[in-house]
Amino acid sequence: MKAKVIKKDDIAGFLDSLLKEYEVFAPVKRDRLVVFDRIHSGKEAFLNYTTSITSPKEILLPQSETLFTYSSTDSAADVEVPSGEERPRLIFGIHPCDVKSLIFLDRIFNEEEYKDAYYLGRRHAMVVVSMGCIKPRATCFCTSVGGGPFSTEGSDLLLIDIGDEYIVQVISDKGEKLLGKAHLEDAGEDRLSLMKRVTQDAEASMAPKLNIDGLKEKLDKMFDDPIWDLLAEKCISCGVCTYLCPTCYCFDIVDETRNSGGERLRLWDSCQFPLFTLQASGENPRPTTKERYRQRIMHKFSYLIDNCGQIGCVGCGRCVTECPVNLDIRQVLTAISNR
Amino acid sequence: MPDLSAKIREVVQKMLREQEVELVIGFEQGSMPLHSTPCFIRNEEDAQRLVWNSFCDNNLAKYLVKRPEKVAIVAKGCDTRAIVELIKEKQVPRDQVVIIGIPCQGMVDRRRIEAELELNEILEYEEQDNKLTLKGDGFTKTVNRDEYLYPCCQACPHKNPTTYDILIGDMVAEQAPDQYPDIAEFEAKPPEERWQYISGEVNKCIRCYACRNACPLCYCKECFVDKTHPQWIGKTTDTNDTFIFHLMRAFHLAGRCVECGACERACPMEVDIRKLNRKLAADVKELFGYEAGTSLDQIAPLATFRPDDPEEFMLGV
Amino acid sequence: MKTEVSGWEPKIVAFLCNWCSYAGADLAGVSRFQYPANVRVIRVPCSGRINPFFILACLQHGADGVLVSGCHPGDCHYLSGNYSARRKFALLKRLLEYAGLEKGRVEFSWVSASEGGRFAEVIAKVTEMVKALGPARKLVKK
Amino acid sequence: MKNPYLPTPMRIERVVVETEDKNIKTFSLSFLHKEDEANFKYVPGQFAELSVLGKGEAPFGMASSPTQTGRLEFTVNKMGLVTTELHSMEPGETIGIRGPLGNGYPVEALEGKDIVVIGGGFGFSTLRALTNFMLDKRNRSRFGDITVIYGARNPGLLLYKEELPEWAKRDDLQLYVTVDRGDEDWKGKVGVVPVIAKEAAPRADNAYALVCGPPIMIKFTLPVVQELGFSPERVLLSLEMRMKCGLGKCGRCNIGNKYVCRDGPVFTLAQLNHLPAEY
Repeated sequence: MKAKVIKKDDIAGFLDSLLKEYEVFAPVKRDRLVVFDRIHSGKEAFLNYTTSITSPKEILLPQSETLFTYSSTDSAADVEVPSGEERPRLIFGIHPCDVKSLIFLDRIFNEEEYKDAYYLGRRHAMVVVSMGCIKPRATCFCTSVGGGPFSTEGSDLLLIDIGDEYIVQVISDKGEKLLGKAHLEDAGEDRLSLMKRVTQDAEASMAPKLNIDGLKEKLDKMFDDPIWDLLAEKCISCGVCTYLCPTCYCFDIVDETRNSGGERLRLWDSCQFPLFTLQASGENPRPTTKERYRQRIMHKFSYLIDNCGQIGCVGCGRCVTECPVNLDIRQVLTAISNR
Repeated sequence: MPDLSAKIREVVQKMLREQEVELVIGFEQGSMPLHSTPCFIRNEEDAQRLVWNSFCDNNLAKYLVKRPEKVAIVAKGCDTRAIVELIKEKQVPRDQVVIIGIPCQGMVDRRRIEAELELNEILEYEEQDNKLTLKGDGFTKTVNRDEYLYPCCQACPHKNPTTYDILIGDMVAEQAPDQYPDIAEFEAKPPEERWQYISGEVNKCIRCYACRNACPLCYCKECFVDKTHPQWIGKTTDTNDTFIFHLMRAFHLAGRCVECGACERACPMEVDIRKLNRKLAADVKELFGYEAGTSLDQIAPLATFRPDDPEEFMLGV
Repeated sequence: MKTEVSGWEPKIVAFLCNWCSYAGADLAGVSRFQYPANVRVIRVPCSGRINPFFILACLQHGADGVLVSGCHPGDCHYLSGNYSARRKFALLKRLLEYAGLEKGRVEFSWVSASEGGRFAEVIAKVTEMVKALGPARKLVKK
Repeated sequence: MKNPYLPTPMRIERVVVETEDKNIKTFSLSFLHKEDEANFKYVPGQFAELSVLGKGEAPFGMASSPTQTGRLEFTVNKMGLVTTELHSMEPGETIGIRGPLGNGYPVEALEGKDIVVIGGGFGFSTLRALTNFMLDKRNRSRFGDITVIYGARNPGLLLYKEELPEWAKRDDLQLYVTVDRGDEDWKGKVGVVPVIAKEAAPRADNAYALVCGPPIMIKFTLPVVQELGFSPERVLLSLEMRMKCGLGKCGRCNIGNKYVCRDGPVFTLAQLNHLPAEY
């Protein structure tokens, strides 16, 4: 694998050159929080972060998006689908767990039987420049769910912080092309051995792996297990875990009218909201936190394996750190495995 | 802060042993440093899990609504205030709940500590008296807990339980009644600046409704935001819709908000939610002389009136 | 911040209680009192019927101002509807203005069935205030 | 690939008020554009999302048989936002449609078999579509004996009142119409569907039973059909659940790892026995 090197001081300039060709999304600081947003200048990018509060899924799957607009609510009228993005998108400084979530979403929205034009409009030609995690948080568990702090899967370039410089690992042709005009120096032996030390230290600092072997087989026998009553007891049915989760993709479709016309929107939704499954008759097949929390875990760790061969968790730890009642998915998975 | 964990366990064990209640809601050690988490205790042995420390910040009254069984609850000042309101609103029968009141010395704002430490992650902590010792990879830091209390705790005039059946720990000195200086200060700014500030805050909102769901007084079966028929506000993160969501969320809590700060702590986006709640609390106190959750007898301010209520706001022609 | 748009006339929604203010409006008409034609009247059974969302929905969907008017204290057809409403309105008005909504966008008044002249004056005053503020910009859904 | 979220316009041609309480109406629709009709190929048991711009969408099974060309029929119970709006609409107005969605009844597997249709209340609409499909003169010979058991809570709630007498006259269809509670004018059977099904006792060898109705009816009918000798593989149920996309993506209508909208709504009892008992 080719490896180049770039000075930290040169990153802003590198981003500025990318901005000429791409719509660039990068971590930025808003008050105390780091979120992903579109940047218009290389200086906006804030790379010295651990985990962004919201996940970069919103770049591919906005919290609300217009499916189509209409100038009149008469259904005979023509509806208009918003035109796609003009410039290809580039995500910069995304951590490997979040990159894994992009691959996850691809298997949902870009599969043989269902190709989502809205999603693909944003995803196709997208370039991913990721950044290895030299300081994984204690709540990170990517290695327990098939990822790793320096995983290259899904990236075109991977940056690794070695102090004043980043090693730039070239993963794909797209990545190679991206570096084309940047004329970066080769990393060289010394830097590579420094990188090796940095990555080994980071990997060693990861919290012990969760013992969740055979989780799916367990779950498949546990739908009626009384443990669900206890696991979900403190859940308050808010949407924090699902909205911050990089793989939660469930959505709602609603209409909004303005003047004589309006639009049909696709919005994030959450399986933790009672309204998610409430029927017009008043009947709700998932009436309490027990059924809703069970659905979340089952969907992520069993149903998704059956339906698209992957689990719905990348181990980013957002739901762990942000749950208002400290309902920790790591503890839940462990409790299930110990059942 | 005195460690009352042992005393709480003792009381709870006795209650369960004597079958006084079926369930006790309290706090146990959380899964991360600087976290405690709600726990549900149904038998004597499990009572060992109960703890009391500077991180018991959830308002447990949230879990009392529509419970079938008789419950005991570990309650700080603000939890008891919420319980009082829930009792008055007939959500919790008084004889179905045993309140284990605990005088509170304020809870610690872990986000503020974490923000100050930047990337130095706290991996372990110890609490002794008023000192918190924080340990991480290559650092140890000791801070005074009282300097890191949540904003709502700093202003809290009701640290002691406003009602209780059992009291654990010694009553603490209450500070002077809240004069809402932050609200007065904000109000002194030009309207446009206030508008811009609140617009900026609501723009952070992702409509996850954690503020609503963490609130002990938000128990409506169907929330106004979920209504489709009529649909009062749009469901996107459009600034105006979100602005109205926050205005009306606060308004629905007028005279009911016990200022526990659960909404703000639950918010992952750190929206300044209490800016609105506290305005209403200040107005309710000024106009109607009511402070939520402080009395079981006083009628809720929006459930009553006086013929001579202030009406200086009415259009004079 | 005043924005006087040439030829612009404000749209004002007036929620009038059936028993007093609506009758007052009627009397103003019968008595041929002149008042600005900017008001769209919505008759409600009582000022106590007003859900704050009615007011916010008006502002969101094109009203430049909102007036709520009911019976004078003590005169409520339902005895205490306006008393309860008064507490709600006091808090709501303060909250909206605190959040930065201009004073004068949302107003409350008492007008009895016999106060046709007063009704005309209230409408004139509200219209004048909203005109001075210019078209609504805040909370308006685009 | 066609954008699956775009509704196709249809004109309301006829509205029939089905029930005395006027809460259920059947809408007869025609495509505004001929090419859309050609693209809308469906089998009985499939459903579509009806769309009212400004209000939203709601899923309904096609109540008409695909053998009837030029018209799609939907029986709509007035319940929520979209259905209330639909109920206020009149012939000549336009609505949108997305579909066909779901799997539908396994028509080919049913060929050569005796068919027992058991429906209750509002759930009868797609069974009516299937029955008309089988009764079509081009299809009738492909199926064995047909028994239809249909019940409603009272006579006023029976659907398809124009059609039932036509069916009753036929000699190639055994029809049992029943109500839970009759009135002065009701001359037919009185009794809940499972009881009538037991009385009718259709033969189970070489037969399929198709069941759709309210949960309480299903609960008591399943033991009856199994007692009559229908194996779980030969009992078909059509399920309902809150849906949005109809494409297996929005995530709300699953039972276990199956989506009612995409993998269903028709499941065999054998399939359901392998799925969790709750959603």
